[in-house]
Amino acid sequence: MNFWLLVVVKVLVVAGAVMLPGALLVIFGELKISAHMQSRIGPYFAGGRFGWAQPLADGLKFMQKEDLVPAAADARVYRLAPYIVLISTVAIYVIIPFGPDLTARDLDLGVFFLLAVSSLSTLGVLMAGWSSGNKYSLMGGLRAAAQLIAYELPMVLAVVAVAVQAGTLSLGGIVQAQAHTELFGANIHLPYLITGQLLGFLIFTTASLAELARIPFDMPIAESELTMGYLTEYSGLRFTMFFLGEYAGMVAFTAIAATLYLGGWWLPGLSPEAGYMNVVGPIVLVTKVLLLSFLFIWFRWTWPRLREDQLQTLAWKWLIPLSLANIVGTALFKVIM
Amino acid sequence: MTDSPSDRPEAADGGTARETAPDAGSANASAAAEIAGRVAEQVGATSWSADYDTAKVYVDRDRWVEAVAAARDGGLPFFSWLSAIDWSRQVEVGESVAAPDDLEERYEVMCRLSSVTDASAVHLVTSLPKDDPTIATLVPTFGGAEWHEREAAEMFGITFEGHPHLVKLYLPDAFEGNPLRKSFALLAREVKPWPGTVDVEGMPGATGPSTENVEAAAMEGGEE
Amino acid sequence: MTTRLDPTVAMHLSDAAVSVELETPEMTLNIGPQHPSTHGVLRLVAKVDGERVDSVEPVIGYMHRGYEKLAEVRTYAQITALINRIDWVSGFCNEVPFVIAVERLMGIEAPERAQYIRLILAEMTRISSHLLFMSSYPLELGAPTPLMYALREREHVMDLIEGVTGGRFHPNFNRVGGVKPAAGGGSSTKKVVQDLPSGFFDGTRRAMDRVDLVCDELDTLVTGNELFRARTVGVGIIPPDKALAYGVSGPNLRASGVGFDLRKHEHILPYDDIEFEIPVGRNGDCFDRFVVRLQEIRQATRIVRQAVDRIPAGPLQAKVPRILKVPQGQCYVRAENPKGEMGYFVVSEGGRIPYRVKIRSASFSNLSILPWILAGQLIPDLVAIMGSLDFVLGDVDR
Amino acid sequence: MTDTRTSDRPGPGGGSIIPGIFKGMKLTLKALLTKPVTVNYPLERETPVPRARGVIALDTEACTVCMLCARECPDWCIYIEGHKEHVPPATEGGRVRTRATLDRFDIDYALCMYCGICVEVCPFDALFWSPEYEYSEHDISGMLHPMERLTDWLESVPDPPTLETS
Repeated sequence: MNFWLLVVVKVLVVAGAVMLPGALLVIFGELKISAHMQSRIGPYFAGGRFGWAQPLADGLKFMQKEDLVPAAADARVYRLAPYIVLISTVAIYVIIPFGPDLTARDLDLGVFFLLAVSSLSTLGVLMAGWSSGNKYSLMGGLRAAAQLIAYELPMVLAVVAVAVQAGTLSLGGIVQAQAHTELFGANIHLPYLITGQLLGFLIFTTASLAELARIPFDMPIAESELTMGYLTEYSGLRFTMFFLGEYAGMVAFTAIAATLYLGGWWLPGLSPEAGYMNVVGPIVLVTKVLLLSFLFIWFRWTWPRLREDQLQTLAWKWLIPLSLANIVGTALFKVIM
Repeated sequence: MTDSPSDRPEAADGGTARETAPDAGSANASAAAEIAGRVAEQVGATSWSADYDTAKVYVDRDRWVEAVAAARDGGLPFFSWLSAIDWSRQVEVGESVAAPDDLEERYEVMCRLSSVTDASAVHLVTSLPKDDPTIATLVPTFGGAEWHEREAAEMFGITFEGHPHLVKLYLPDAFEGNPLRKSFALLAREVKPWPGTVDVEGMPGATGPSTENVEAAAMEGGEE
Repeated sequence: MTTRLDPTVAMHLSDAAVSVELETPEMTLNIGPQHPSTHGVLRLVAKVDGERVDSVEPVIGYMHRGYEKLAEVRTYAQITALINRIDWVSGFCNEVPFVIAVERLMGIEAPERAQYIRLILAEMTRISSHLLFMSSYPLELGAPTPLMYALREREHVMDLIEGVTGGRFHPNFNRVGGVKPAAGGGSSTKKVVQDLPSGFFDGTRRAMDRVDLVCDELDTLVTGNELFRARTVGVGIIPPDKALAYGVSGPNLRASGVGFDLRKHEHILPYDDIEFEIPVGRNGDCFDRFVVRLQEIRQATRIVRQAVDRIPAGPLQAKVPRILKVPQGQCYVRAENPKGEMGYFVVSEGGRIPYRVKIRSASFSNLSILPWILAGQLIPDLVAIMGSLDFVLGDVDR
Repeated sequence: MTDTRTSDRPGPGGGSIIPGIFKGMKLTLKALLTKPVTVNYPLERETPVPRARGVIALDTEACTVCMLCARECPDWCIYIEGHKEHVPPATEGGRVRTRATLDRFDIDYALCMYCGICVEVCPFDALFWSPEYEYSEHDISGMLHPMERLTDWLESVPDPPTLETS
């Protein structure tokens, strides 16, 4: 098959069959879980039972709305920004392994690709904030940029430790490595969360909360301060793209966290080589993704947000030293065991 | 001594309290009189009163700022509010004064200070003539006076000399007039007639269906 | 070829490069009149340098309805209906000082049962107002869930207020000489007495238990949360002397360590018969302002429970002439509104309508400290401080 | 007066090793597992309390067109017109009595502020509060309820609540 055709098909499959349903599911989960956490019912009518079609209905509604471009906006940049954010998120999906053979593209430098691509969204956010021609948007964009840069570092450092322990940069390889963990000569086939990377996991989750701009790190959009920050001026389909990108990003980051620390598509007790893992694997991974997403939703609806300077303090004074220590610890651990 | 308007008790020597509210809280009333007397002495007031549990101390316009500062330092540190009353013979809407002929037209500016350890509180009152409604600002004495003075300025047209930012507070910049002056008519009451003036009984000789009906009914009644 | 520099010179040069002031022009940021954290239509013209606020000029008046002028063309009964809209989240508390001022001018005292009903409903209003603050303040800091918990229990309190007065926000239940004695009945087509409806006492006790429970929940969810503390402790400190000079009153003043509560000093309602404490803060920061209000809710439930136990039987209304004419006189009565000192200076010239009514509303003075306190703060703190002052725009603009 | 200094209070997390942020999470999890309290409005309805001030009902039979309500209304939102009718004497040779009859009794709910003064001042018990609340309109002119509509509300006026005995 033609190479480019294959690329297009793969992207469409990843975006249509994985990302979109995943994002919609998490959006629905957020609506429903937040409601019940607040003693409310939440969506009720759309789709008949439980309001299951609410995210779809919302999406359809947004598509019908006028696509406004403010007069003061830099129209070209303003129009482009949502695509950048969405594309950078879709690109992450390409390397997520759903089973031993279920990866759109198992890159040897998967982790490197992931970190490179995920920071692309920063660019989109900054473009959106700057081009809107709105002071709130500008401040939101700047906050987002400062925040994403600050948290890129601990995230990279946390992932480095995993790469050190696994001895590979390929995500599929990392899953395999977890399935074959050996500690002190004994076969302890457990995910890295238990075998040495607990601290790394905490750092990675914190950093991904910040990357996703979710509470307690949602200052870039902080509704009560910046009235949704860089999203202020967006409407219609372009807003939907940001919205979808946010939740698709959440699915992507939880999937990466699950792959790096929780064994990805593999569960202790299952054979990582068996053919049935191509069926069971996706289910296992999706379950882990949903559990982590639930955790993120749970945080969001319980905690208030931090302040911009407190966030920077947390990143530079705590997370980065800790993640450096984590690398050293992992390296020593690797040598000893 | 300032002018002594009709509703104010004349102070012979230092001040006397007029008879207070008939029965409600007469214990409080005497407490109010005590505070008023004490503050009047502190600030060197011309007279004071304590009607209806409301201690009022009257000071000269020239001594306004130093009187307020003296009262503050004398144990009333809490700045409650500052406002004014327009005493006017001519009232455009609403209630007129009871005895317009005895009334001396003036603006009364008052400022309420209170203690934060007990119930004592006092209104410091001064009078401004209608043709020269200016008074020194209290902003250096109490930071909180800034907004209250801006409000009084736009509502009554009083000028607070030395105020750092005497612009309109509530009203739009282009608004003309001083709404709380008695000469300011209330538009809402001008455009719509009061329903109470309409009476059921038709005026004799007036045309209209209701009158005819009444007459027709009267005719029928007479025949039977 | 590179030129070698003397190491000390190189160091000085690099220092100089770093310490060049980054020139950032000041930006004017209009916060409001339509902004989620301004609680209505308040506008702040802020001069900001990045995230730092250099100066703030509040612009108010978007909600100005001119109550003082309106009161000059209305009868006393009509004014009572109007003034519970000043601070619309604590409507009942707005009515009390006004009717008491008129009662004093007329030399009437309300019967004891009416006074107790006033006290119970005023404290319930305080609970509902504070619960609204408990809900909106964490929301401003980004936590949306306490809102629902607080409103969930507030609903029970509102139901009780509505059961007695017929209105949830605007009770219009106080009358000169007592409380609303009778109104149009049902199919009986007779005026019926508006005494407490049956089940009120039990319902009140149950609601107070629920309010206490939600206070514990809020304690866990909000005050016990390290993130909340990080946002509020030491932020927006109002020293006591500034608070007094700006006329800041109520919980905001008490959070600054001044234990002044008009319920203890002004004997307009029978608070003397009831045991309660006045929560006082120490630092005057946002956290203290929050906790003082939380503790005040607990004290208010305590007051309501006691008042319900000892409410006497008797008439609801003192003898009052049918056409209300108030003798000539001037009277100021203040009361502890949930937001602070609420007072009415009623000037009567002897007719059916007052000559002048000066309304002293708490939020107006509480908000007037904004330019002083916001200068030099960060934008997120601006939101935190503004929210912690707990103002209602209707109470600011009147 | 007791001085309960607030800042010295240890937070709920102060005494224990579990940070307060996780205690809050326990609370939200508990709420997630308990039944919501929402009343699903168009499907479920709360019954308003009998005293609820929903809409004003008019009993035209009792009204004597005395205009008291219109005069006392703070918003001047009641419009009344009427005329006097002479009622024939009940017995032969009796006096001719006059009776006031309503021609118009409109309440403009766009202006009304639901204070209830009119109901209270009515000396002939012609006005009642009904707790009915579903009468919103697409057009503001629809908020002016004419006499017929006000009379229709009469059916929904509930019995007054029984009183607390104390």
